[in-house]
Amino acid sequence: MNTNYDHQLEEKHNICLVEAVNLALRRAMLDDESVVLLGEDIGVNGGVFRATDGLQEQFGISRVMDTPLAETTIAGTAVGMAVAGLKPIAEIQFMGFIYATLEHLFCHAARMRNRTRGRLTCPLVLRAPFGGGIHAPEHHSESTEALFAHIPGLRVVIPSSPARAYGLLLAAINNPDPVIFLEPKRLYRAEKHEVVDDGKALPLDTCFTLREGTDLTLISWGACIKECLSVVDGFNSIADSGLSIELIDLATVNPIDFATIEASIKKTGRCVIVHEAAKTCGIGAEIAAHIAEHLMSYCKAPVKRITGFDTVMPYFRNEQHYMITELDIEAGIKTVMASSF
Amino acid sequence: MNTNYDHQLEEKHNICLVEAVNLALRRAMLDDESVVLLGEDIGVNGGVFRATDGLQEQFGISRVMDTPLAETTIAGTAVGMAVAGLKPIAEIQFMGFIYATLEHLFCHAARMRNRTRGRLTCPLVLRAPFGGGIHAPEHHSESTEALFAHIPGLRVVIPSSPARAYGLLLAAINNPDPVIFLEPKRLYRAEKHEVVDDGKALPLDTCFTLREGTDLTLISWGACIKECLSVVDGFNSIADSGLSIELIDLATVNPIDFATIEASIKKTGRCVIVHEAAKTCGIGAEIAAHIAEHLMSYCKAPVKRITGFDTVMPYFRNEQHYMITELDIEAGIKTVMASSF
Amino acid sequence: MLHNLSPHLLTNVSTPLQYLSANGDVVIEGNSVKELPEFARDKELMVQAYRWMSLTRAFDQKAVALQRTGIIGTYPSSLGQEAISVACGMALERDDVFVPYYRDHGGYLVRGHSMEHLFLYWGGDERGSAYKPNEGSGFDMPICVPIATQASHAVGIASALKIQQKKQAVLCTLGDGASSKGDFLEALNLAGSWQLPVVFVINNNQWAISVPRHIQSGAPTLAQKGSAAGIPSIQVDGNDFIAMYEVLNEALERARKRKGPMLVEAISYRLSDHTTADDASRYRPQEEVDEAWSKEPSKRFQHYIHQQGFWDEKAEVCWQDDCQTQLVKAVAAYQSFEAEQPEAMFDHLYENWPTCMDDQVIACGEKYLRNHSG
Amino acid sequence: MLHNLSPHLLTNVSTPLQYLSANGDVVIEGNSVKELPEFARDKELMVQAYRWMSLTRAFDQKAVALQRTGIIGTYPSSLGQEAISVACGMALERDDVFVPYYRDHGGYLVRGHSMEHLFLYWGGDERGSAYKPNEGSGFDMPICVPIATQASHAVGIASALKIQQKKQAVLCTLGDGASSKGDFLEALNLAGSWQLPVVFVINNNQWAISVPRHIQSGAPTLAQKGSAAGIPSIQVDGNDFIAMYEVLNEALERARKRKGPMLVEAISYRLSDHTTADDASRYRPQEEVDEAWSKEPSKRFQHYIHQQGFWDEKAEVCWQDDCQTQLVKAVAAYQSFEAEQPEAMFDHLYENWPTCMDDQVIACGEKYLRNHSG
Ligand SMILES: Cc1ncc(C[n+]2csc(CCOP(=O)(O)OP(=O)(O)O)c2C)c(N)n1
Ligand SMILES: Cc1ncc(C[n+]2csc(CCOP(=O)(O)OP(=O)(O)O)c2C)c(N)n1
Ligand SMILES: [Mg+2]
Ligand SMILES: [Mg+2]
Repeated sequence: MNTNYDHQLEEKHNICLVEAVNLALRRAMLDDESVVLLGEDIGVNGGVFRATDGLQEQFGISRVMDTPLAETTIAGTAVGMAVAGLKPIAEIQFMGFIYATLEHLFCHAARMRNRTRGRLTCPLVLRAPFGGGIHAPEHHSESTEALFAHIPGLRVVIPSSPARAYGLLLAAINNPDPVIFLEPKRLYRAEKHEVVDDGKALPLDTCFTLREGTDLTLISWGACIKECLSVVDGFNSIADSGLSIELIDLATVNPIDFATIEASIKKTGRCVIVHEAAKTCGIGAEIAAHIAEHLMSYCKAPVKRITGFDTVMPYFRNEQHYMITELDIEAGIKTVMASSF
Repeated sequence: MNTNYDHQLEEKHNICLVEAVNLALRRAMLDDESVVLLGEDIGVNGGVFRATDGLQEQFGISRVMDTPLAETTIAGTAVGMAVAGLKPIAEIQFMGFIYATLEHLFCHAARMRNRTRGRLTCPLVLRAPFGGGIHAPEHHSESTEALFAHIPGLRVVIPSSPARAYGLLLAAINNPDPVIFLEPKRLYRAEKHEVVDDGKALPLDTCFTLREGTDLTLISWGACIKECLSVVDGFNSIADSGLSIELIDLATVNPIDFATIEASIKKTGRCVIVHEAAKTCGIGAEIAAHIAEHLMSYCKAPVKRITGFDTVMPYFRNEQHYMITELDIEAGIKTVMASSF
Repeated sequence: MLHNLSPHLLTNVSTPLQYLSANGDVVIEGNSVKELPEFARDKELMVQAYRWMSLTRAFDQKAVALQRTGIIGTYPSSLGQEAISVACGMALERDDVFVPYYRDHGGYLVRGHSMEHLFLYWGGDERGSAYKPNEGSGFDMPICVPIATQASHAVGIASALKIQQKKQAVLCTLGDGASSKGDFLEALNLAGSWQLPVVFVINNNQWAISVPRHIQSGAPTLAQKGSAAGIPSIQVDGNDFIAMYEVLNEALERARKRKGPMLVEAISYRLSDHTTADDASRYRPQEEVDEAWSKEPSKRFQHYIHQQGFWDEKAEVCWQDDCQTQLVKAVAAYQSFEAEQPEAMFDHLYENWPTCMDDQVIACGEKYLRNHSG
Repeated sequence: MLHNLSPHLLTNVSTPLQYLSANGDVVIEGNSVKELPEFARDKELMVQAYRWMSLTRAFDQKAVALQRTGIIGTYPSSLGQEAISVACGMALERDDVFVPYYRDHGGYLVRGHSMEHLFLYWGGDERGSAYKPNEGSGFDMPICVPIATQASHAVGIASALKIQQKKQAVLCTLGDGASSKGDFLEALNLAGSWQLPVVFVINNNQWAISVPRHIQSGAPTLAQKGSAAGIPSIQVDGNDFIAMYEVLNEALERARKRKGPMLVEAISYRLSDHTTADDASRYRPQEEVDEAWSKEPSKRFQHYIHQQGFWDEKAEVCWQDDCQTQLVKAVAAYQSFEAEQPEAMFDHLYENWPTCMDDQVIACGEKYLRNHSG
C-alpha cells in the first residue's frame, strides 16, 4: 500500500497512455469501492502491459483478481458482478482473444437492462489493448471494434492520448451501461503528456475536434490519430499548402456523434476517414454511409476511406505493408482535394 | 436407407426453402462421401427445422452426428475435420447461439489457408437459420451477418428462394474455403418453388438481379427479398406508377459483387438498400459507403437504407414494430424517387 | 447432516441419494426403513412443498393450453421435474440469489414471481422479467436463453457477494445438455478456484431436446464435472423432494458459511416434449416415457404426505380448485396487460440516451403510423 | 504395460508416474529399484531421446539470443520441459497427427520440422508454418496462438480419422493455463462422448504467465478433468522422459487401436520467463526456480544414460558441437529467406479470388511504392 499516494492527488502527471489508464483505474478504485478488476495476469504482474501495475498491492486481491485462463468466464463473471452491484473492469489481454467473450457481451451485457426493463443493469467495462504496429505475434494486432459497434446496447470507446485515456476511462467506469474500452497499444508508451488526476470524466458519445479547419474533415480514432495529427499539422502549418484540415477523433465509435461530423462536413465539403481495421463493414463504412444518406448535397468530392485491407494482418515481418502511414493519409487527402463531382 | 432415392435424381421438386436445403445436403452427401454433418439435434430429430430430416437414416451416424451441447466445439471440430480432409457442414441451431463459435471461425477457419500459406485449408460450411418474424423467444431472431462480413477470409452466403438455397448451398459445400451459410428461417416454409435436383451449384460472389429496371436499384438479401419482390412487382406492373425498379439479391453478402451493383446504379442513379439487421455497421453501410466513394457522380438522389433499428429485436409480441414491411419499402422508394440533390 | 461431504467420496457415490422410493414409500436400507431428515416430519413444510409442486404442474398444464390457443408462445413444460425446482425455491432464503434456467417455473413461483409475469414472459413481453419478486433479493436473474451462460453470471454474482462480504448464497440451475457447454465448465472451475458461495444444480432430465444423456458426455456421472473443478459434488434423486431439499439446504448453508461451492446432479426425466414446438415421439420410445412416469415426483410425494397423515383426498380437491382459481386470475391479469408502445424498444437500451438515435425513435413512430393506419 | 488404466484408479493416483528420480537414479520402490520399461535399455533410442532434448535446449538458447538481437520476435523458451515435447514427438508415428502448442519446439524438431522454418515462424513470417514436415502426416498443425483452441481441432481431426477409418492417432498438447479454457473442457467432453482417437497432454509447468497453478483450478489434479469427461487420465512426471515415453506410447497405441482417448498431465516446471517479453522475477521467487532446476529433465536423463553406459563426456562434447553446427546453418538458412512481397497477404486468403478485391491488391502495390520510394 502506497501511503504517499494521497499526496499525489490532483497532481499533474507527465505520463504515457498506459500510465494514464493505470491512473484512471487507481482513481476510480479510490473513489468507489465497488470498482473491481479481473483478468489474466493483472495482479502481481500488473498486466502484460502494466496497465494494472501496483493496483493489487494497493487494493488487495479481493479487488484485483487474477482469473483462470478463461475469457468466456471473465466476461460472464463481469456480467454477474455488474448485476450484483459491483463495477467490474475486466481486462482481455489482447483484442485477438476477445472473441470468446462475445456471447456474454452481445447476449447479456448489451441486453440486461432492456431484457428486464431496467430492473437489472450491467455497468461493466471491458478493456483490451488493440491494433498493430508493435511487432507482435499473430492475433496480437487486431482491430475489430466494428463488431462491437454493430451490437445495440454496447458503447465502444477508444482513447487516443493520455488525457483522453484518463478521462474517457473514468467516463466508461461511471457509465451505467456496458462499455467496451479499447486501448491503442501502439500508443501505450508513444508519448508522455500532462494529465491532471482530478477524477474528472470526459463526455462519452462525443467526438473530439482536435484541429479546426475549413477545407476537409479528417476523421479517425485510436492509434491512427498519431499519424493524422502529424499530417494535419504539416498541412495546416505550411502556409503554401493552402490547406486547412479539420481533424476529428471519433473517440466513442458507437454510438457515433454525427452532429459534430455533420457540422464539420457542412463546413468543409470533403471527408476522409482513416482506420486500421479491415475496410468492409468497418466503422468507416457507417460514417461514409451516413454521408451518402444525409450529407452528399454538401459534399464537393467523394468521401474516401483509408483503411486496413480486407485481409489478415501480415505477421510482423511484413506488417508495415498493412499499417497506415502518414504518406498514405497525405496522399488520400490530396486525392480528395483534387477531386470533385 | 431410402433405396428408392436414386430414382428421384434430377427430378424436379416442388419444395420450400428448408426442403431445398435438405435436398442439397442429400445431394452433396451422395456425390461426395467426405461431406459430413454435425450439430445439435440434427440426427434422429432431423434438426429443429427439419433441414437434416432423414439424412442420418440414409447416411448413418458416422456422417450425421449429434454433438453435445457445445457450440464452440461444433465450430472447432469442424475446423479440425476440414483440415483433415472432410467437408464438414456444421449446424448452429439458431444464429443467436453462433457467438460461441466466433473465436474458431475468426481465428482459425478464416485463417488456416493464409496462416500456412496454403499448406492446410479449411473447407467447412457453417449453417444457421437467422432472422425474425417467426414469433420465437429471445435470441431466436438475430440477423448479425455483418459480423462475419467484417472478417477477411470468410464468405457469407444467404439464399432467398428454394432454388438459390439449393444451388448456393452446393456452391458453399464445393467452395475450398469456409462459408457461413445463413438461412432466412422466415422463408423456410413460406413458398414452394420448383427445384431441379441436378447437383448444379450456383456461382458465389455474385449478386442475382431478380428484376430489371431503370429508375432505382433496390438491394436486399434473405427474407426481406420476399417483401422487396412484392413491392417491386407492384411498382413495375402498374403502368401508371411510372416506375421501373431493379431488384438485386446480394446473395453473397461478403465479398460483395460490386461490379453488378455499380452497373445497376450507373443505369438507375438511385439506390435503396433493405436489411433486417441493425443499421450501424451493417452490410447496408458497406454498400452505401461504396456508393459514397465511387458512384456519387452517377447518383441523382441520396442513398437510403431501410434497416432494423439499432436496438434489440423486441420480444415477439412487439416484433412487428421492428420488422420491415412492404409499406416501409414502398415509402422508402417513394422518398428516394422524390428527392434529388 | 450430509454424510459424504468429502469431494472424494461424493464422486464415488454409486447411487443417487434417495429417501422416497418410486411409489412414495420410504426406502429400505439394510433391514430397516431409512432414517428421514427431521424436516420430513414437519407437516406444514411438507404440505407447502406439495402445494408448490402441484401448483407448478397446474401452471404447466395451463401454459401448454395457452400456447395451443395462441395466447402465449413456445413454452417448455417442467412436467416431472417439479421437485427439483420447488426444492431450489424453498431452500433459498429471501436474500439468496436464484439464477434459474428456462424450466424453473416452480422455483420462480416459490420465489414469489407472479404467474402473470411468467405468462407475460412466455407471451413475448419483456415486462415478464421486469417484476421484482416478492421475497427475492431483488436480483434473481431473468430467464437466460443461451444455454449455460447463466452459470458464468452465477459465479459473478457469488464473487460479488463475497467481495461485498454479504452472507448470501447463489443457486444456479441448468440442464444435462448445458453441462457440456464451456461456460458451465469454466464457471465450475472458477467457483472451485475462488471458492465461491454458489451451488449448481443440474436438472439431468436425460434429454437435451433430442440428444440423449449418453451423447452429452462419456462420464458415468455429471457430478464428476464438479470434482474435476475441486468442488464437492453429489448425485441426488431429483424426483425425491426430501432428498433434494436436504442436499440443497446443506449445500446452500455451506455456501452461506463460506465453505465453498457445491454441485448437485439431480436425476430426473423430462416427461413432456422439450417445448410446445417439439415432438419427442420422433426420437424417443414411448416405453421409456411410460417407465419414467412410474417415478415421477408429485405422485410419489403425495403418497408420502398421505401416509404421514399430512394430506387427504379432500385437501387435494380443495387445493386443485385453488390452483385453478389462481390460474384463472393470473391469466386474466396477464391478458389485461396492453402491449407496450412501439418505441418501448428504445426505452431501456441505455440509461444515458445517445441523441444520435433520436432519428430512429422518430422513424419508429412513423413506421407505426404507416403500417397501422387504415 | 500401463498398470492403472481404469479411469477410476487413474484419477486417484496420488503421485505422478516416475522412473527416474531427480538426480537420474532409478527410483526405489519398496526395497528395490523400480523395474524399467524395456525400451529404457535400448541404447539407440535413449541416445536419440537425449539428443533431441539437448538439441531442443540448444535451439531454445539460440532463439532467445536471436530475439535479444532483434533477429526474431518474441519467443517462448521450453527450458525444463524438453522431455514432454520430445517424448510426444518420438511416441508419434509418421502418420499420426501432432497438434502442438507454442512451447513444443522439441516435438516439432522430432517430427522433422526444420529449424529454419521454426525461426521463420518466430521471425514473423507465415512461411514458417508452410513447411511440410519430413516425416509428418502432412497435416501436423501450425502453432495455435489462441490458447486451448487447438484442442477442438484435435478432436475434429480425430473424428475425421475415425470416419475415414484410418488408423492414426492425434496428439494434442496444451498448458496448465489452457486447461481452464472452455475449448479444452468441451473438447475433452466430446472426445469422451465420441470415443475419439486422441491423446491430450497437459504440460503442467505450474505457471500460466504469472498465474500460478493453484489459481487455475481448485482441483487437486488437472488429470481429473479427463475423468470428468469419462477419459482415462494419468499424472506423469513430465521431467522423466522414460515415464513420459511409456505413457504416451501406450496412450497412442490405445488410440490407434480405437480404444478411446486419454489425458496425460505431465508435471514439469517452466524454468524460463514465459516468453522473452516477460520478466518472471516480478511474480515468482527465485528459490522456487532454483528448486525446480534440481529436477530438470535433461541433466537427469544424461545421468541415466551415462550410468547405463550409453553416453560419455566425449559424446556430449561432440553432440554439443553438432548442435551448434546445425544451429548456425539453420540461422543462415533462415536469414537467407527474403521477405515476401507486400501483395503476399492476399495470395492465400481465398483459393477462389473474389475479383471485387482487385482494387485492394492494386492499392497495396501503390502503397508500397508510395512508402518505399526515396
Ligand atoms: C447456446 C445454446 N445452444 C442451443 C440452444 C437451443 N436449445 C434450447 S434448449 C436446448 C436443450 C437443452 O437441454 P438441457 O440443457 O438438457 O435442458 P432441458 O431442456 O433438457 O431441461 C437447446 C439445444 C440454446 N438455447 N442455447
Ligand atoms: C485465448 C488466449 N488468452 C490469452 C492468451 C495470452 N497468453 C498467451 S500464453 C498465456 C499463458 C498460457 O499458460 P499455459 O497454458 O500454462 O502455458 P505455458 O505458457 O505455461 O506453457 C496467455 C494468458 C492467449 N494466447 N490466448
Ligand atoms: Mg435435459
Ligand atoms: Mg503453464
